[in-house]
Amino acid sequence: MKIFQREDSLEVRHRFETAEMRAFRAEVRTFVRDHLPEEIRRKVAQERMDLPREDQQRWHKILRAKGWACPGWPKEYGGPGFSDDQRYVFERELALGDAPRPMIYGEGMLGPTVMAYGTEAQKERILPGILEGDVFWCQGFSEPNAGSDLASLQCKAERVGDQYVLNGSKMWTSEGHIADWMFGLFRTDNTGRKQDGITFLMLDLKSPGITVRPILLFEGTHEVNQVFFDNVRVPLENGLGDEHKGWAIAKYLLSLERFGTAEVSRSLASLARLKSFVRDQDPFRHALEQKDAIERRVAELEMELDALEITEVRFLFKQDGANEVGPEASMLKVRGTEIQQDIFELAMVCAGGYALGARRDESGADAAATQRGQDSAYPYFNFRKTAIYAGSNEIQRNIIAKAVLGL
Amino acid sequence: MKIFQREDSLEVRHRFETAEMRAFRAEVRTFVRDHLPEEIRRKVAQERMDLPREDQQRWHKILRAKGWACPGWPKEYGGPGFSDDQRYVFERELALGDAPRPMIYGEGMLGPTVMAYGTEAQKERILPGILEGDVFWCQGFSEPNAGSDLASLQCKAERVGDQYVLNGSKMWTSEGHIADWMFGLFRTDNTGRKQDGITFLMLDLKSPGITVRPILLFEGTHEVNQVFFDNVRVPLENGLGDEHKGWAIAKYLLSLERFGTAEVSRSLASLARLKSFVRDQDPFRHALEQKDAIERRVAELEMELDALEITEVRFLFKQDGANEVGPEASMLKVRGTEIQQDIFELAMVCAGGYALGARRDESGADAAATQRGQDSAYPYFNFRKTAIYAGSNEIQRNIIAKAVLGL
Amino acid sequence: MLPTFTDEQRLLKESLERFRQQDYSFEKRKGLLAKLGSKDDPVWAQFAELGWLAATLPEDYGGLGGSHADLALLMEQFGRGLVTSPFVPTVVIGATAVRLAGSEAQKAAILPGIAEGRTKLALAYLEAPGQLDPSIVATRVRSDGDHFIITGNKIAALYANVADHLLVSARMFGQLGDHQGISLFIIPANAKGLAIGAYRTHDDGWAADLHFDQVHVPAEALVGSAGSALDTVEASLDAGAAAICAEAVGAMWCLHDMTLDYIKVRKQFGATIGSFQAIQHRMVNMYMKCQLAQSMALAGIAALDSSDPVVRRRAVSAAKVQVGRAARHVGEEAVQLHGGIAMTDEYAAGHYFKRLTMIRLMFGDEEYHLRRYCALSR
Amino acid sequence: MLPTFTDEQRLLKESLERFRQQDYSFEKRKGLLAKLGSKDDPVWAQFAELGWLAATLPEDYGGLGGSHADLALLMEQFGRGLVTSPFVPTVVIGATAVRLAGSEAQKAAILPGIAEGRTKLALAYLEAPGQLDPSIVATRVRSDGDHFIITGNKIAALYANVADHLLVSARMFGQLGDHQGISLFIIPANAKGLAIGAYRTHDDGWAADLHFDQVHVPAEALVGSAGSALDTVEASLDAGAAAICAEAVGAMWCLHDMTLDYIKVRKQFGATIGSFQAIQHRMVNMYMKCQLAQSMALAGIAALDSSDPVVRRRAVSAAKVQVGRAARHVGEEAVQLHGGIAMTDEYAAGHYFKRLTMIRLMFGDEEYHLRRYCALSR
Repeated sequence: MKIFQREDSLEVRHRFETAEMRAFRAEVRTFVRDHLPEEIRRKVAQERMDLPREDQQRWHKILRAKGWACPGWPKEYGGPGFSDDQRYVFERELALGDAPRPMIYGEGMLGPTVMAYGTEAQKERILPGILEGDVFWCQGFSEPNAGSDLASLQCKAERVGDQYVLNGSKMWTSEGHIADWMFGLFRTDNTGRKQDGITFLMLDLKSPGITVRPILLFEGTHEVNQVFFDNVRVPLENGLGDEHKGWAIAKYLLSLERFGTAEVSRSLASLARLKSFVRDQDPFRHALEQKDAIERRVAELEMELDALEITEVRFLFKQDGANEVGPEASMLKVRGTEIQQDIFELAMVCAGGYALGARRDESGADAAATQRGQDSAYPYFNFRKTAIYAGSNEIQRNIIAKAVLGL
Repeated sequence: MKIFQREDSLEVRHRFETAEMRAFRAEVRTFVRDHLPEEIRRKVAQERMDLPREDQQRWHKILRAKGWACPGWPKEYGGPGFSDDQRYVFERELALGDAPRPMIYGEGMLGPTVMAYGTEAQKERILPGILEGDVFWCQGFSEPNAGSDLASLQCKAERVGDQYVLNGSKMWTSEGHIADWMFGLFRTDNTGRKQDGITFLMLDLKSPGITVRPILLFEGTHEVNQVFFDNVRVPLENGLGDEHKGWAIAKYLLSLERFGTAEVSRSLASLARLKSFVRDQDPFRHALEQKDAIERRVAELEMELDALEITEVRFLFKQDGANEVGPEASMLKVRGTEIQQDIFELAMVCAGGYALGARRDESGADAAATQRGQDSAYPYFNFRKTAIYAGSNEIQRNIIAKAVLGL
Repeated sequence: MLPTFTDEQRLLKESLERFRQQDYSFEKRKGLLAKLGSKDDPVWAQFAELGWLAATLPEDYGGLGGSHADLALLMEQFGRGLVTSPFVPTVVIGATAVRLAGSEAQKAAILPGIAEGRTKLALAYLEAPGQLDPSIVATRVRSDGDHFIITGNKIAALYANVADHLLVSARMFGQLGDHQGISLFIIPANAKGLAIGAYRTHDDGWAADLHFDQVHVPAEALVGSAGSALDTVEASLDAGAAAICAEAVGAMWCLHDMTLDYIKVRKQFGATIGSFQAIQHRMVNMYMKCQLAQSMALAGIAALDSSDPVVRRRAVSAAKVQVGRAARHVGEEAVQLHGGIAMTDEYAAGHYFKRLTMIRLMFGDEEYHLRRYCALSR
Repeated sequence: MLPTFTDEQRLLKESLERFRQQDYSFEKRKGLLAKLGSKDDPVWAQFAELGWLAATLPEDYGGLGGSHADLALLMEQFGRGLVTSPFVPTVVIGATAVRLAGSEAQKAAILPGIAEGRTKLALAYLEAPGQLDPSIVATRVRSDGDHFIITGNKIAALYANVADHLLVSARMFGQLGDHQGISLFIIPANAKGLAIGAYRTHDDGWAADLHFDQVHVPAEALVGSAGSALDTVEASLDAGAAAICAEAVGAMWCLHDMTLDYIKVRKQFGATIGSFQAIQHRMVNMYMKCQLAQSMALAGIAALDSSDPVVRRRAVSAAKVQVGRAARHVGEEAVQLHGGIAMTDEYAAGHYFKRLTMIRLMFGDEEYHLRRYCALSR
């Protein structure tokens, strides 16, 4: 009786270790190293998410020239048509090489949603601008009184003739100050269930009646805005899908983010930076005990990240070939943000006295170390947002409780 | 202008450092050292809470002979009439000397409740037996379906003539197997609010119709029982306070435990044992790194305990002389049990290979160390109960949320 | 737990599930524990009959040539069923040591017996309770003509009292803690001069402290080359550690499921406690710990195939740390969310918690493996 | 926060509460920060006028002879009000060093000026970012006739750019890390050869990196005896650490209260978020952290009175560890429970969180103080 024969690999990451995938990885890595402008790389390595429009556009166009822009898009719409495995490796290499994040609102969210719900005319009008990096989008979902409870949004779109007339405001609009267009959810009916009566609209931010108010974060960056609508007119054809049926489209759009919510690649890069900082910044080679303690915490974070990565791959690439991720993916976002925040906390603590200082220009011998140290508190502060936005970690736990555990 | 003059001590523990208190502390310490039987001391040092009746009684009578039995009782009823400060120091010294806990049900709970609610006849009948250590009591509150939600209890006491007739069962009855009498809550009316219609009764466990079923804990100790009542007859005069009004008495009784819920003294003793075990059990003086890690965890626990102790003193001895502890005392129970559990976990881990073994008799050179190692897992397992009983830590958090924070 | 299943693995999984549900229910287990490890242990006989003892052994020695995926599968199901046996000391640790370092004659003498259920092994390596490093060997061995003579003490040798043969590490030269100088011997359990003090462990298994008083063993008892057995011992312990990590994952999922079921029906204050958000979020945290521990256990077992011992050690240590921490969290929370019922002997949860706790302590606790991982990362 | 209050302390507390509510509201604070530390800083002038700068200084030198209880009271209220000033470097650390080790002439020259608001001090002791031990001094000093000459670098000297005099530790002999050989000097901020690179800190305060290029200082600048200043530096830093622990407690209670108020009114899914049990239990955990941190901060400040430096160091380290951990927990949870609003610059919570974070990093972080506590426990 020989029942046990096949040598299966238990190591789920082995799928990225074929000769083909190795070659692809090497190609991406080399390309990033050779083509990513240094001034952009440096900002990303500072963990900045408030990259100026020019930087994002410049890098997007470099990728576009290579055929790699919009890595999640099929060839049909000008994307590279990557397999899921390729896309996973591609985004890993970009993160490890300190390249900017792919532009989430246009290419990550709206593009695929238009592919799924848009008319042919909408596809032709919208997708090329995103693909070429010429049109920047932002998302108008949250409102001052509709955060985690998104469906309670109240920003109104009244139908008047062949137009919607918008009144109200949208809150926490990331990149609202550098975007050309906004897609968003607007209330077109108030009579039924709050999830009904929501319409998905796209609008030109240059339309009369729009005011964008910057909202500074407490560490000083400008990433988000409040966008006010005062009788803003939007043509009917800028609606996506059916009137009043925007909620389903929004749910589809929000489900697209299965790649990258765990932020494993970026956390690996952050952890590597932390390790090299600790190694480099100690001119006196003293306080070994303290180094031991840091070493332990680094090791713990490495292990946590390892567990998260394997879990992500297990979830993303299921054995039966079904690459649909269910609600269990919420845990990737929860753990991903928790680990990322812990990395930044440790990086700040390791920077010691340097971490006290706010950003400043300086030259001189140890300017680099000073700079890295002074950069260290910013991401600790700034990344608190990640456990709040895109469905707070409390909401994610509610989702798992309900949809996975049946509570 | 001289507005700042008085040198106030910020150190809240200073109140126990007067000459008088020091002398008292020394007296108690010496007495415990000289009079606590070694075989009892050893069991307590094993963190056992399942002391046999004989051991408890023996120690109680030793204290009684000294006039120190029932330390919380006023002189009027034969207690030592300690001030709160004295009582605090007294119980601290007993714990540090590995003496058994004061007997909670009779002397800690029922005695003071009878003093407050009992008739003169009841006081005369009940208190001397407790004071002399001759009558052991247990508590009949919880039921299989009334744990944290105590008021939903269903065990029935039907009034028939000049008796109550009891049917149903009580659950988690600690010391039910060594007690002579039980006090408990029984449902005498089912028509109103669930808190109403509960009567506080006292009953002789030798009454016909009572069955005590032992419930073993998963680590093997016998501490709790289920007590069944099959038409058990209890005379009306064994009711405490008014019929149907037992809930208020129970609340009073449960509020009595302000001394000691934080278990600071016992945790200090446990931590001291842990430290001496680590110091003694390492014949090879190797693995210094590991000792560092243990040292750090011990230090952390010491600090946590320190914070808890100061907080306890702040709560117990308020500046305005009002020694009533409010609902904020719930946090003493929460943190006290959490820290205690962490100490036992660390003690187990420090015992390494020895911690695997269940209790056994052994002689030989390293029998003592082996024994201590093998004892180490029991309290880790056994003390999980402390976060569950006497109002689970979840209930305590609910109490703080509602009564302290107004949520 | 496995990312892929072959048809054979599906069959194996079914037989394991059938066994733990039909033959090894929590009620039946109590009776079976009385015979644990004895000559007529019916559980061990059933293991042999079902091919589980042979599953992962090489085909040349009566085994079925299974992979580490099969080991993961077996261990996870053992964990789910709270299956208590000398499987790990015998089939995982013992057989690994013999496979890695044994002579042809030793392999032929031992491995088929394991596969058939005739032979049990135990490894005696631990000497001081808090010294978890297998290089801490004070037990001495010296040559005496064509014999070796072993003198010293070992503690907490799992199932040493029920084993037919013991694998024993002893120092031939060098100081305590030296990596060189340690030899490994395989000796019969009834060797003269060997005293075995057996005791039950908290998880209802067995362990023993051993006293070697001038125990004479023949030259053929040496496993591998003299003085350089530490790598073999470490590799065998890593296999054992990875195996019990997979077992722990099974036990954790079982506790997870029990707790989830319980909070869905247990009522307090007129509602199921699973409807309270604080309980829900803690249940979610348990769920996440189980998932993450599963990932690490997979990686740990997978690394047993690595040809690079550093890769293997790092992965096993990472698994042991993470699984150990998760085991503590899940075990403690399972008891707490159940409340009193889980404190009782008659309810299974406490027994799973005890097993998880013993797994944490076995073959290096979290602190030991975190240190080892750090040292390997330098 | 205090266990007892004298009438005088009640008055002091009232004046502090009035100040932070009327003169230093979050809205007014923004404008006041622009003048922070400057010669015409209105906040500092008000401090002087209200007697706060003199409060804890000795009566012989223009002070009011207050106790450490008064210091605790001041600091807690500063924490509640997010009051940002050079109070700690000047009145706590600087004045402590001068009181402990200064000559009569130095005390007479410096302390009355502090009490009257004319003089600000700063201590420059830190040299490498991750080396928090004040014995790590590479800055050298050598005698040159009746002068000393100082050469080296200091970093992150709080408010050094607004100080009138700097206290500087420099090594006269011995190796990096030696406890002996460190001297302390008090030098004017405009000394020749001293370059001050100032920058804002994350909590809207100031710090500076200092470069000493052959700075000549007279013999009278030496504070205490040559080569043995480490105890003075440690005692001064302990005073500073204990003070900011009390400040942190005030800031934590303020965040606690803000968060509690917010969750009572903020609605999601048709209910206040404070009605969700998971949020309630987390709020309770914040409350407990605040209470426990308060206890430790009290003990830390109380220990400044101890004549035994080991008692003082242990208590201050224990306070810094516990308060630091609580500060992280409370700060992070306050932001999280608020959600987006707390991420904004216009809402106060983020600024309290930043201040708490800076306090964690100042005068030794939790890791440094845990190690120091362990070393003192051996």
